[in-house]
Amino acid sequence: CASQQKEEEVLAEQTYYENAREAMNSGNFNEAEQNLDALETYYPFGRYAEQAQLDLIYARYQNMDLEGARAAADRFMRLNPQSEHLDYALYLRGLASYNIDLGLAARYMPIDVAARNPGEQLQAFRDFAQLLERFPDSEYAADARQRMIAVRNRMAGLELRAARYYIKREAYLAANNRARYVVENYPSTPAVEEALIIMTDTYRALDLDEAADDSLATLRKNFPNSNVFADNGNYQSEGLKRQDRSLLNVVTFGLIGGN
Amino acid sequence: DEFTVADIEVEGLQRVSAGSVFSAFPVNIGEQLDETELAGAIKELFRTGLFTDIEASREGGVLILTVKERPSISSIDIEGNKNIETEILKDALAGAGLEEGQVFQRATLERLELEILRSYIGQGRYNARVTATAEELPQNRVAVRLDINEGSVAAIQHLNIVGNQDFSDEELIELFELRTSSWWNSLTNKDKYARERLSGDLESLRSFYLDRGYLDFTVESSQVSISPDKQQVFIAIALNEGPQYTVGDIHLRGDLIVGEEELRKLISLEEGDVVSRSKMTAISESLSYRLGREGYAFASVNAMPEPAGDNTANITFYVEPGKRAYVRRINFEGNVSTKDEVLRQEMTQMEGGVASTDRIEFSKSQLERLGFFKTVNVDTVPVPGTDDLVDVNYAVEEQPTGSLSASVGFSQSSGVILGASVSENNFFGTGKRASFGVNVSDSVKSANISYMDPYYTVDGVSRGFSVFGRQTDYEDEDVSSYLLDEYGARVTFGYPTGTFTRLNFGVGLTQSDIKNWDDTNRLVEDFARTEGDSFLNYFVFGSWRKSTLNRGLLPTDGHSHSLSLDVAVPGSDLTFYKASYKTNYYFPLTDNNRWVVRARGGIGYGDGYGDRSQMPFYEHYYAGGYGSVRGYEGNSLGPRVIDNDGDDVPFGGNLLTEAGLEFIVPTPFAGDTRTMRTSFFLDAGQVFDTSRGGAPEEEFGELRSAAGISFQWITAVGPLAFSLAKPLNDQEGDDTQVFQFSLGQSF
Amino acid sequence: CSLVEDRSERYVDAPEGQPISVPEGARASRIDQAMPIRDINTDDNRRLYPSSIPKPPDMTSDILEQNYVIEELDGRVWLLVNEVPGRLWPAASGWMSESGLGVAYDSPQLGIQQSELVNFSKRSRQLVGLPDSPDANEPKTVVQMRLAPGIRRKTTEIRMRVLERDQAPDELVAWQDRETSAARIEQQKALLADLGAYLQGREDSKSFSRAASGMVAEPKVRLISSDDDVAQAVTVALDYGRTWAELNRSLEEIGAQVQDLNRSEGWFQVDFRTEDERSAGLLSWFSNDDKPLHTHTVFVEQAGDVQRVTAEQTDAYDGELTSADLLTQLFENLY
Amino acid sequence: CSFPGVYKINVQQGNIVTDAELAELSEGMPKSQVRAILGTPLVINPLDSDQDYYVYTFQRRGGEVKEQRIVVYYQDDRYTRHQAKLLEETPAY
Amino acid sequence: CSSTEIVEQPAPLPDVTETVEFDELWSVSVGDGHDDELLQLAPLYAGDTIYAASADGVVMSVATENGDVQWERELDDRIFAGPGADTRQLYVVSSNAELIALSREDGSEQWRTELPTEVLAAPQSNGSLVAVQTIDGRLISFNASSGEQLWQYQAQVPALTLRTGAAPLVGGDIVIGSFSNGRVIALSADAGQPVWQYQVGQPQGRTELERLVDIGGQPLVLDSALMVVGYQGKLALIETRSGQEIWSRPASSYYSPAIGGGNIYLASANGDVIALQGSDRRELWIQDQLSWRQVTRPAVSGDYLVVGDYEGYLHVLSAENGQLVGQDKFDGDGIRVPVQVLRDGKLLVYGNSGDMAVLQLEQDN
Repeated sequence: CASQQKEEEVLAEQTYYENAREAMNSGNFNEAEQNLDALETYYPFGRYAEQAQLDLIYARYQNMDLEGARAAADRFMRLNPQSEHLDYALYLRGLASYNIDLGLAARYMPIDVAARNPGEQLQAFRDFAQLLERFPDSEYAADARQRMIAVRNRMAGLELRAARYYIKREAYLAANNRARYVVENYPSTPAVEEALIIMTDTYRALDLDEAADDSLATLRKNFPNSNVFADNGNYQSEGLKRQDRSLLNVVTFGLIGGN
Repeated sequence: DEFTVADIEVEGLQRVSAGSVFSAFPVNIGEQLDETELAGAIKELFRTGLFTDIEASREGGVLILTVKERPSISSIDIEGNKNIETEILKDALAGAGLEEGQVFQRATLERLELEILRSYIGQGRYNARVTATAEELPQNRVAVRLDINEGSVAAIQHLNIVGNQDFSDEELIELFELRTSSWWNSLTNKDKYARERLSGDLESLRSFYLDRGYLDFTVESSQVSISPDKQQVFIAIALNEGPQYTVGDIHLRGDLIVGEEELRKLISLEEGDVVSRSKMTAISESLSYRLGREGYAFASVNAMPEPAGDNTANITFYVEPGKRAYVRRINFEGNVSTKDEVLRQEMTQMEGGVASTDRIEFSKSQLERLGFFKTVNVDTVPVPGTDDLVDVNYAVEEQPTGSLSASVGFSQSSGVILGASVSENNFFGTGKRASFGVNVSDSVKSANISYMDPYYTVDGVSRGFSVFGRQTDYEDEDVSSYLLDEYGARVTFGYPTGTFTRLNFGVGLTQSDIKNWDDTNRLVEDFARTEGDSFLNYFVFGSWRKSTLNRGLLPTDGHSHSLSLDVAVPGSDLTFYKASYKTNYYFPLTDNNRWVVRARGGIGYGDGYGDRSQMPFYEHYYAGGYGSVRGYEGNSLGPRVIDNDGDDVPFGGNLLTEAGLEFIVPTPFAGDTRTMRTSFFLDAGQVFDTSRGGAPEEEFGELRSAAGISFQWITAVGPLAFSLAKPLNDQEGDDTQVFQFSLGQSF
Repeated sequence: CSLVEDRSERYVDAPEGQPISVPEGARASRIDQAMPIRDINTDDNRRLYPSSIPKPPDMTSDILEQNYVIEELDGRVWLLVNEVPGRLWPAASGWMSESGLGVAYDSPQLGIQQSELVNFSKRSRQLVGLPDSPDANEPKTVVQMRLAPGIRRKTTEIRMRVLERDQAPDELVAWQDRETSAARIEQQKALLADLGAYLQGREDSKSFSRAASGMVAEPKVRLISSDDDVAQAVTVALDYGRTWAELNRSLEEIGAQVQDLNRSEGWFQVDFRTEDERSAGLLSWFSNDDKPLHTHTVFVEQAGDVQRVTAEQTDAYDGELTSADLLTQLFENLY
Repeated sequence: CSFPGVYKINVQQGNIVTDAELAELSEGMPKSQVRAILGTPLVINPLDSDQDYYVYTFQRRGGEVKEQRIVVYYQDDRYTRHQAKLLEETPAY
Repeated sequence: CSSTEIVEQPAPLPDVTETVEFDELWSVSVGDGHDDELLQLAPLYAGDTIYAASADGVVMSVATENGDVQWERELDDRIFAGPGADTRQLYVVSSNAELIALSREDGSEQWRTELPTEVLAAPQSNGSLVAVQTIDGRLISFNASSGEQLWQYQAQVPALTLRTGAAPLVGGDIVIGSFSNGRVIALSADAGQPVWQYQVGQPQGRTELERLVDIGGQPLVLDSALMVVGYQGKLALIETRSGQEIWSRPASSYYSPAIGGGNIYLASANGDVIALQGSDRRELWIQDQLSWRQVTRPAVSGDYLVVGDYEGYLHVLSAENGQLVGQDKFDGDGIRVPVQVLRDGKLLVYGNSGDMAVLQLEQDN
């Protein structure tokens, strides 16, 4: 019952590599993957080994097998700790995590992806951070960094959406904490402006005037021309407008307001 | 003897790069080096774990390091394992660093050999053999091979319990998973001795006695002996029952927060009852749950029985509320396509509010009732650095919520359906319900658009509208042969009136035209002649719904009632009303909800009012087919009428009665039972026409029933269902149908 | 690109603001970065990949087709090996001792090894091509070997010299480049061939010298590009003759057919066009084979201690390939 | 008509602090000890560490929000005084 | 492929050119013999009467001479161990761990007392003290006339042991127990305090199976010394007074050794029968044709040895060279109880199915 190794004649190392390169350039990534796998099994320490493992990451990624691409990247980094191209493997690993949860719908339909759980994009953030740490002047560093900014902004955006919900829910203390979380943890994201506004309004609603003034001062200092300031500079946010939750209002499509 | 290092040469490298060797070797050119420093440097290089041996030699000023690289693993294959899957073994090897491409360490291989052997012994395979070999390959690589001979498992020949007076051996052995050898037991491997199972059985023996008041129960010894040929195992369990204790008086100690009087109500043990450990733990849990409602999430209650003479014991419940806990943040995980707000709006527990276990648990079942998630798990995690703040994390696993009846659908009643209809309860993850469909089949041509926002206001006031157009050729529905065109629109509202109850209402209008009624049957012709064939009706409709079902799709617990009334108000061409009541009950038999009994019932009645004596025939109820009484063709039950070309055709009626009993069983070999359901059912139902004489009671005997088995599966395309039914009391003339299939409709 | 905007490219303009500053008197200790992002110098390679991911870097171009090649140019001959000097140094000294020459003096930093006296060992006399029987007043001869990094990265050039002195040199003789006779060149070729065979034999067990590894000099070939990332010139840190020869070979290899050249004035006229430009589209079925076109001129001039290579597009060609493309491909091939 | 109104849940926010606990505070007490007695404040002003807010709000069935506010003042981490406007009863749900 | 059947395959029945015959003098059937609980209810040879017991509760007394049943009694509980005896009473242990004392005259029950757990080895008594050894390492002594417990000694035994039990030795002032932890321990008869102990088998190896070191048979008493053998342990001679080892050699057997004609005969665990020179334990011969057939303790009768095996065959070996000289199928259910030698060299055999007989070896030349 020893498993018979299916005998297929083994080609030369170079031919496998050439076939793989050709297939990859012509976009046939399935064939590329097969050749690279063959190269791995028959010539694990040949001259093309390192290059084959690197190409495998790219081929699997283009084959939409993002999980496989991540695994191939990990394997490359484990087998070639000293390689000069480690930055490419790390970058691809980050990219795979960045896009793994992104369905086709989310790319082309008007869905507000930022309102959902970031999923594996947090792992992408960690991969890119490692890339920036170890290879600051790699040619992929700039793109990785830009994506990190996007992920961070998305996290801040999530906090803000939760704050807006709690305002609708009239749970102003919860809204205040969510807004404060943004200011305290994501101080350099665009969400900070609205967070400061929410903090000001919710402190005001809770009659904590000193805290409200501090938040307003910070807002004025960092976002002097925010459009919550009228031309003459004084603060006029429409505050925490209460959604009219009466049944009457809903039935009459808002014509007759309830309490 | 010291010497200055002019150059360092490394010999024998294969895979490892020179750079890593030079960086690990703490000596550089031009340094003075003596024996001890050299030895220290070599030890440093050894610690990289990359080399099996390192020799240093000197040629003038040049220090030469000849290294032998540790081989790397090129392949791992495992033979002969049946009871432990290769995957698990491979993970164990990988965990210990033995993986393709990794450096091969012989010591770890031997250690693993022992661990695998021990896990086999744990399964009772005493004469198992595990041998690991590492075969040298060129280029300093090694092929690892694991040969396993699992040997046979010792069968339990004899299980003897000594020292039990109050309960017989048979009664106690019934609790055991282990059984003595018999053909049935050896099939289920129950008679295979395994140490873990024995300790498990001893534990269930202990809790059996402790639940019956034997507080001093102890297991003296459990001796296992094996036959010389290692094929048979003998187990002797010596136990010492001790007296059976009954409850003396009950005390409550500690800070009770809500007062003794209310907590006493939760204590179900009375004086004289048997002291049962499981009861005591259940009470402690209900007490701490009650405190949890007040925000004491860290409350802990434990019961201490103390013997108090002549076999009675006083029980004291020590209550430690701990600090009142507050929720800092509520986080959601796994909702990659559903919006965060859709989950947050179901929460009754607020961030920054008192942490109430009640509300956290209720919010979890609210998420399950949405029907968007396969699993919902909640986890209350203390916030590091504080002793009274917790974070609540909900982890959800999304499942398809829409049903997309693809281009070719098939249903008994209306033949092949062409066209597509998309209905999605979680429209692009926004929580809103939307459906859009165009269906073309030989008997029904219809198009409809409907949209409903369940959370128009934050309290759950819903608002929605729907527009539909339908042309039905009842000829093909094998109902009397007339053509009915209907167009209409509706606006619906709804709002919660309690935690589980909801009130919906709305207005709408429908334009109905009956065509070629002249060659159908007498009843239709009389109706059309007296009432005309085109009606514009204005509807006001309302419904009250109460539901404590535990899941949106395929529930297993709870009940639901819905009472609805549709009235064509005066000013419509035909004034009539239709009222219906439907109910569903689920009784789980086991606590893992895999065996459930479901009872369902429904009644519908319609009549005319004002100057109309009866409701229009095209609004008649029909019964039979999937979704009503399985085993009979769709819409085939109830009164019939002879149409012009002589065959009698179902005509429906204005009184519908339906009932069903289902016994839901775990789906065999199914992995994920949350999206599949197998059940044995008994359906019964009938439609009557009160206006044509014959009071319903004496016709009651007419009720049709059928029994059978049905299988449902929630697929990405929508709920898919098959059913095999055997009609029980079908009269001749009924159109029975044993096999039925439906896509896109779950009921 | 597609008419519907691919929203996954929106990250490109995700703004990164400055961390907010607090008003005076307020305490900022609670404000820190939960997700810190490291700064990187983004001056030269500020490239983003919004739509398509970058192809993997190609390392195989370093692998020469054949290894251990003996090359000759302007009266100089050397053995080109596809390995870094650090790795060859121990192997080379291994050859010196095993071939009987022995190593009298060496300097890993300079990459020079000097043999013992050849006269007294029959084997080394044979190797060097001296007559078997030594006669009294023949000069004391030693063999010198020099390893230096090749032009292309990760390559080494090894040269040999047979020195005749009246008495045995007692220290490492400095290496000067002098004109050598044809016979001498043949002698050096023989030695290099022997060394090449020896090295090829020991290929799988890599041995390294730390000192020799330090010898990796500055890269000899550099691409100079303007600040908007357009190639302007390629500098080669070699003598004019050697640069001229290397350029000649590289132009052929990148498919720029040399039409005319003038070594003293330092220019090449080349026909450097893409495949389809050459085949002049469909019409090529009927026209005779395409006549060469002088599309670009390549200039070489001495600039300080470095040769500076520039290129110009002639107005007779307005195709796709600019002079910058020519220079970049030249650089890729050389280095 | 006596239609049942829209069922709205109660919304409770903030720390439940009683005057008994407030009575335990004494001048110069370190902040950590104050927080051990009153609990961790759920609302703070990130920019000013010399104040802790113990705010409690309760909205019954979507009605008007009743609020109880306690501001505790510190001077380099030592309790100095507090201002309190308490409600008679502070239910947890 | 990987084989899964057990490694130790019993050897096929060797064919023997018989030079010795068995002549059955009398036989009697004792209840249903042993059931499938792997018990060893060795009959008790007491001069002119033999007492035997069966697993289904039958106890009977039989005349050694002709096998006439003097009395027979049917207890209403199943018997796990016994019979042991002293001058006045017989002792058996029931499956529900009760020690029962019967009168030797008519087998009537004298008293009965509860034991903590199962007992496999026959109780032993010196007339005033009855000692019982349980399978979980306890040695308990009772007053022979009243059945009231005197003392109890608890030894630490491994979780997994062999399905065998060595009966204790009850002397005048010491009681010697041999336990499944491979130790022989002497206890003072009056208080049950340990006097000395000797380690026969040292548990080693990686799995519970390899670490089994039970002592299967009661030590052999030779005037002032004891000869004992353990499974995967040693064959040793130790002084009865002090427990000091006189000599020992590695051996592994489920049963006690047998001595005869200055030699020591041993049925080892793997089925080989070994003869050793008494003086220097030099190996005289090994009979290995019966490997893995679970060979019982050799009975020495004249210059022959008789052993039983798991298929119920009796084998006769020449004591001199170990050759198989006789063979007879005695009991289809197998023989587990060792063959006993009566005073005049006759053999007492008790098969698993309950047949008990006295046989005599006949030379058929």
